[in-house]
Amino acid sequence: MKKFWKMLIVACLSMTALTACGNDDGGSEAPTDSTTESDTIKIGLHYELSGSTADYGNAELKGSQLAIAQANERLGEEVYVDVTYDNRGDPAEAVTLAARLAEDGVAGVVGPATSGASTATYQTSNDNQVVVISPSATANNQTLVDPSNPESDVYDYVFRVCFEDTYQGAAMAQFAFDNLGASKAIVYGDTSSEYGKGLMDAFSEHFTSLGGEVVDTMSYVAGETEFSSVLTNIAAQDFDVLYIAGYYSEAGLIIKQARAAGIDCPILGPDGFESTTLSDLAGVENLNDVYFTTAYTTVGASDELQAFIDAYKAEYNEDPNMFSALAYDSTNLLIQAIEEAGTTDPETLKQTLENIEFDGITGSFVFDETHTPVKPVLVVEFVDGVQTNAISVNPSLDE
Amino acid sequence: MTVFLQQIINGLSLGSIYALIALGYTMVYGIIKLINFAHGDIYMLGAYIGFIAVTSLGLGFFPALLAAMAGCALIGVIIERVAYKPLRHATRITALITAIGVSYFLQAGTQRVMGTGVKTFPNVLSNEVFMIGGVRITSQQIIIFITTIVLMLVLQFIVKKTKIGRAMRAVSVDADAAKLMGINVDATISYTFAIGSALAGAAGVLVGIYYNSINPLMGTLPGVKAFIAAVFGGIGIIPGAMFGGFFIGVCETLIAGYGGSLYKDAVVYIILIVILIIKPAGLLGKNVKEKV
Amino acid sequence: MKDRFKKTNLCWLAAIILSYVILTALMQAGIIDAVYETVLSTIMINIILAISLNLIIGITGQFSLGHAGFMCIGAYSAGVMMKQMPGMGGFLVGILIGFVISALVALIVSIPTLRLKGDYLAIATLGFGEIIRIIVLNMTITNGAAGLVLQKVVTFPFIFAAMVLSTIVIVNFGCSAPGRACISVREDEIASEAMGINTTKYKVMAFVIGAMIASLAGALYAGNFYVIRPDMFTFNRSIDILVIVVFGGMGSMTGSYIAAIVIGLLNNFLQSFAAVRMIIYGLALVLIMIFRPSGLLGTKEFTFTSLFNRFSKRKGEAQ
Amino acid sequence: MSLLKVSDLTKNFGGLCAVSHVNMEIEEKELIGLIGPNGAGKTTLFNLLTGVYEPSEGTIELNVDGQMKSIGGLKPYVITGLGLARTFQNIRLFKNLSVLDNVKIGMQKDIQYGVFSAVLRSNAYYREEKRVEEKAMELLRVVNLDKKKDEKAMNLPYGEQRKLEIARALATDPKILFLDEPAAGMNPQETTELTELIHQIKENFNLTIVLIEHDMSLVMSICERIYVLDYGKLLASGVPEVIKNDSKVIEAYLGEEI
Repeated sequence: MKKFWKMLIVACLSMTALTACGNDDGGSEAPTDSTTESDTIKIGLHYELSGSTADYGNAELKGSQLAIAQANERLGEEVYVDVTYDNRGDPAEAVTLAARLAEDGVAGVVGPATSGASTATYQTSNDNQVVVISPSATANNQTLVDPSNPESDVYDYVFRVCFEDTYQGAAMAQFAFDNLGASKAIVYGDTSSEYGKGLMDAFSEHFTSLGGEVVDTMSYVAGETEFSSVLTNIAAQDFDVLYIAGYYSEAGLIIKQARAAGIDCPILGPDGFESTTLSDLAGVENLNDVYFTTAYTTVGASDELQAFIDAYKAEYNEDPNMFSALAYDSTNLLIQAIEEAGTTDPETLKQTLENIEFDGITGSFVFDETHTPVKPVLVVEFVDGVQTNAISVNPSLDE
Repeated sequence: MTVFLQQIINGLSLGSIYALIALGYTMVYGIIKLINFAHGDIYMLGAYIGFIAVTSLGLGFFPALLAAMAGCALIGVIIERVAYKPLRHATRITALITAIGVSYFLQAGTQRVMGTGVKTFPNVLSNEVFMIGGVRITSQQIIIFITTIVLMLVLQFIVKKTKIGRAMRAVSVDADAAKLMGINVDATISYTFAIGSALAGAAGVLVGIYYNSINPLMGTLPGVKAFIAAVFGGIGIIPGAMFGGFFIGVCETLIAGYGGSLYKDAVVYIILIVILIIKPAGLLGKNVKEKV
Repeated sequence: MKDRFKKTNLCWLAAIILSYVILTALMQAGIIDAVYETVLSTIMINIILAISLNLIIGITGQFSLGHAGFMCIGAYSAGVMMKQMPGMGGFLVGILIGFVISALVALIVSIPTLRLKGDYLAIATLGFGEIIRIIVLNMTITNGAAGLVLQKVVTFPFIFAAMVLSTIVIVNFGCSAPGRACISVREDEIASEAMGINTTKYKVMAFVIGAMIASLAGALYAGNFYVIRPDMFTFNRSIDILVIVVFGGMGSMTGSYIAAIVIGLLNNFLQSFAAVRMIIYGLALVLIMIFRPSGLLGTKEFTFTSLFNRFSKRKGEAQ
Repeated sequence: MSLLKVSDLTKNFGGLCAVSHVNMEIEEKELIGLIGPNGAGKTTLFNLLTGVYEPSEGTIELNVDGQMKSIGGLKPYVITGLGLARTFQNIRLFKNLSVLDNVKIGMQKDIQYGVFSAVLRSNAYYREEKRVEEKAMELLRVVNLDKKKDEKAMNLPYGEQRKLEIARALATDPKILFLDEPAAGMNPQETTELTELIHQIKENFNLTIVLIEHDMSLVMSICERIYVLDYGKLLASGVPEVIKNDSKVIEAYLGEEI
């Protein structure tokens, strides 16, 4: 008898799974079940909500949801509805979800956060004529059909709001060489991510081309916490600056452990440093003589940026980071395009985006022909853990 | 030479963490032959309990350490009772899948409750730096090392000298026979989980203090490494797990320190495979041949 | 030979054709939409992975946790070749290269490690799988962590054919003399050796065949999902495959089919609860294992023979 | 020339000497008994002869096509291939497989098709499978298990499991068959049947049989020659009548009636 019940439970479990097939409208139109009238506009939020990159995905989800909520508030009614999916950071799942979002009839998709999952969705979304805005897909030539071939076509419906890796990596090399007078650098980067790797290459290449020398290149893997062994080794070498190519969660620890290992030269980094967690991890006393490239800064923050930070804190009781800010901008960009176009027709939407002038918290920009924003790079300095001093840098990339 | 010594010091601190997790692994494996994949996540929970104890309750180092150990012991026992006990007579792969399920559950649950991001563990221990002949040693490293050694000695004492330890050894050799001898097998297994999980919890707090960064997925890789350490030293053998933990820790830092940081995991696996092939029961283990 | 056209074989052939026709028709009619088409591809690739792992774990009894490594080899062989010569040609050459490399690697891996037993073997193969991934991560031709961005070249009929062929290979192998030898290794290695069976040889054989089929699945993955990256082939992937095998029942190929379908649909269904789905998935795994410890089908296999037997028995009772 | 020659065979486990300087010589078509108290080293000796253990000292030689070939330390499957087959004291059947499959696995080495034929189901596959099935059924008829061919081995009663093990060993086409306590756990009637079976297979298959047994009536009634082991050493050997009256043997068994 007992066995029968067990069988029944298992059967029920499988049945729920099977009935899911017939459930076409699956997907959590989370915030609203009241408005499904025709005048609502669906915005797909496609992020890494679980798995090892969930941190980035969740931060972006919060940024996007905030943008949608603010837009609805501004309009006084629930015009925009989010359709949220989780791809676990798995490209295969991302492909399925891209198809699903197209099926759901979204006006556009924001996300995913990581380059890998993003790339996987582009073809499907493009084929289905769904506009995709990638908040943080920074890889070089990411928006092209074949990233390894700079000559290949750009995906018509794919846009991004972040820098390309080459751009900010080169900017930091320029800054190190010109402003800091450095001639010897050590590069320490996260080789498990495209982001880290792209930055490492870009920095090294540009630094060398300026006449500097990259003394040594070291790498780590995201998720590690023990860096002191490598840093001990680095400390024993002769160099002027240390460039850390990676995100705040490791960079914070690296800075702390580097200072503990007696490395007191300037430490440089990319926009992945933009998070209050960085100073928590590194300790404010260690965040001196640290510089990073970014598109926006809290130094003399614009009113919009300050408003965003306040609203984000009020909503989620935590500080926003680079990811949430980029996602906030991406979502607002999509909303602005829809409003300027006055329609959700993909062709019109796409043309609107190509010619849009967008004033975001992460910088004001227009798109170049590869659908990548043209933004100035700022180099921001930390003094006792506080952002001070922003300098605009323009790398001379033409060789 | 100083660089080398410095790397050894770094390695021993990392190794202490592995050793503490490996102790729990080795005990649980020794007694019910289950690769408890969720063990790394219990270590993660220990870090979070310590985090809450320090930030919300304002406790100091030792109370937080004890709170994490107690909390993890409780969680370990609950997991054992709910998820593993019904499977005691199922195949080992089935039990392994269950352990993986528990692991997913703990990770995703923590992500949901505590957020997916990195949390910074507050500084509850002063961190003085001692320079000994050009080698930097911090007071935190010393505390981690000493805590690990003390906990191992306590564990060794429990297993070798107490009644419950005797019961554990008996159950690990033959659970059915132990039952016939009047040993409460279920209780003994629960004790084992409690002790093993408490050690993992302690490791969690120590990591939180040492690296001051914790996140919901921090347990996976150290969990695997700790299992390797346990296998390396000879599964079920307490000094073996300890030794394995230190060895793997030192190896990793040396490899990373001398330019092989990308290959350090690969080298750890290669060492493991070589050891298993030369000495299938681990470094300190005795080879038992199947009776024909 | 007449045996080849036995009733059961014809039944299977009919079942294969029928399911192909039905699936294609459903796709044409739009009942299986674009979403379920990709879900279907995922399920079919998972089936190939699961049955190939089942050959190693279920039939031969060797606990391997390194399957993702072989999948990785296949995916990258196909990916790299597709970069060299875009299109189907490069893909097919890639599959063949994947076969060769994965077979060689499996041979190198298996000869020392297959002396180990049970959990020790599991941890050693896990190590090898990770080593393969780390090597791929640090190679230039594979483009490191960034991975390769590829064109989609495979379509439903191709994956379906690959799935059917892999299944036939594994089932035929399992029902043959070498297959029986593998099963005897699982059942009792010592007795098997006493029966004159070179156990190492058969373990290696199963391992190599399993690895080659896994590499095929990897190639299909590369040809279907646009992107391959080393972090897609961590040991978590091996565990995902293992879950399907155990859930379906070790040694049961039909079980692997059912489990891959159920888990694929479950996963898709759980999308509606994006935020908590891994929690639910973890719980589901625990519950399923507690209530059905030997998997959905145990070691049983659905066969037409048993169906006929049951049918004729019932007929006999009726008379 | 004898069929199997064992000289000075010794096996140490750490400090323990399980088999010590044993000499044996077995002729073709003999039926040999190997007896001794528990722990005397009988099974260890079997394990040495069949390759499960490697000898510490001494040699084992087998007559292969008129040549004496040393087989000590060879892998078990190689030794089986040379014509030595065995059963196990604690039955080691392939429990989850059918009775028929158990026997088929014994015929592995004599199957004439490879993996490719298996996967492609070539004509050789069908031909060989048919032959194997027929031969396996024949062997099952010998041990009277042909009616239970589709049953799982683990579901057979104890006595039949022992018989199946014998059939499986016969399937390897052996010259010498080692039976490790074939009558253990059998009732008197089953033992009688077994005695007949042993005689029958010895004649029909042209076998040399060596058996370990505690049932003295069985040993004394069918064995032509007996070796007695005690503490790893060979205590005595000879025809049953001699052994029965050997004082050392009686002492070893301490008053046990023979």
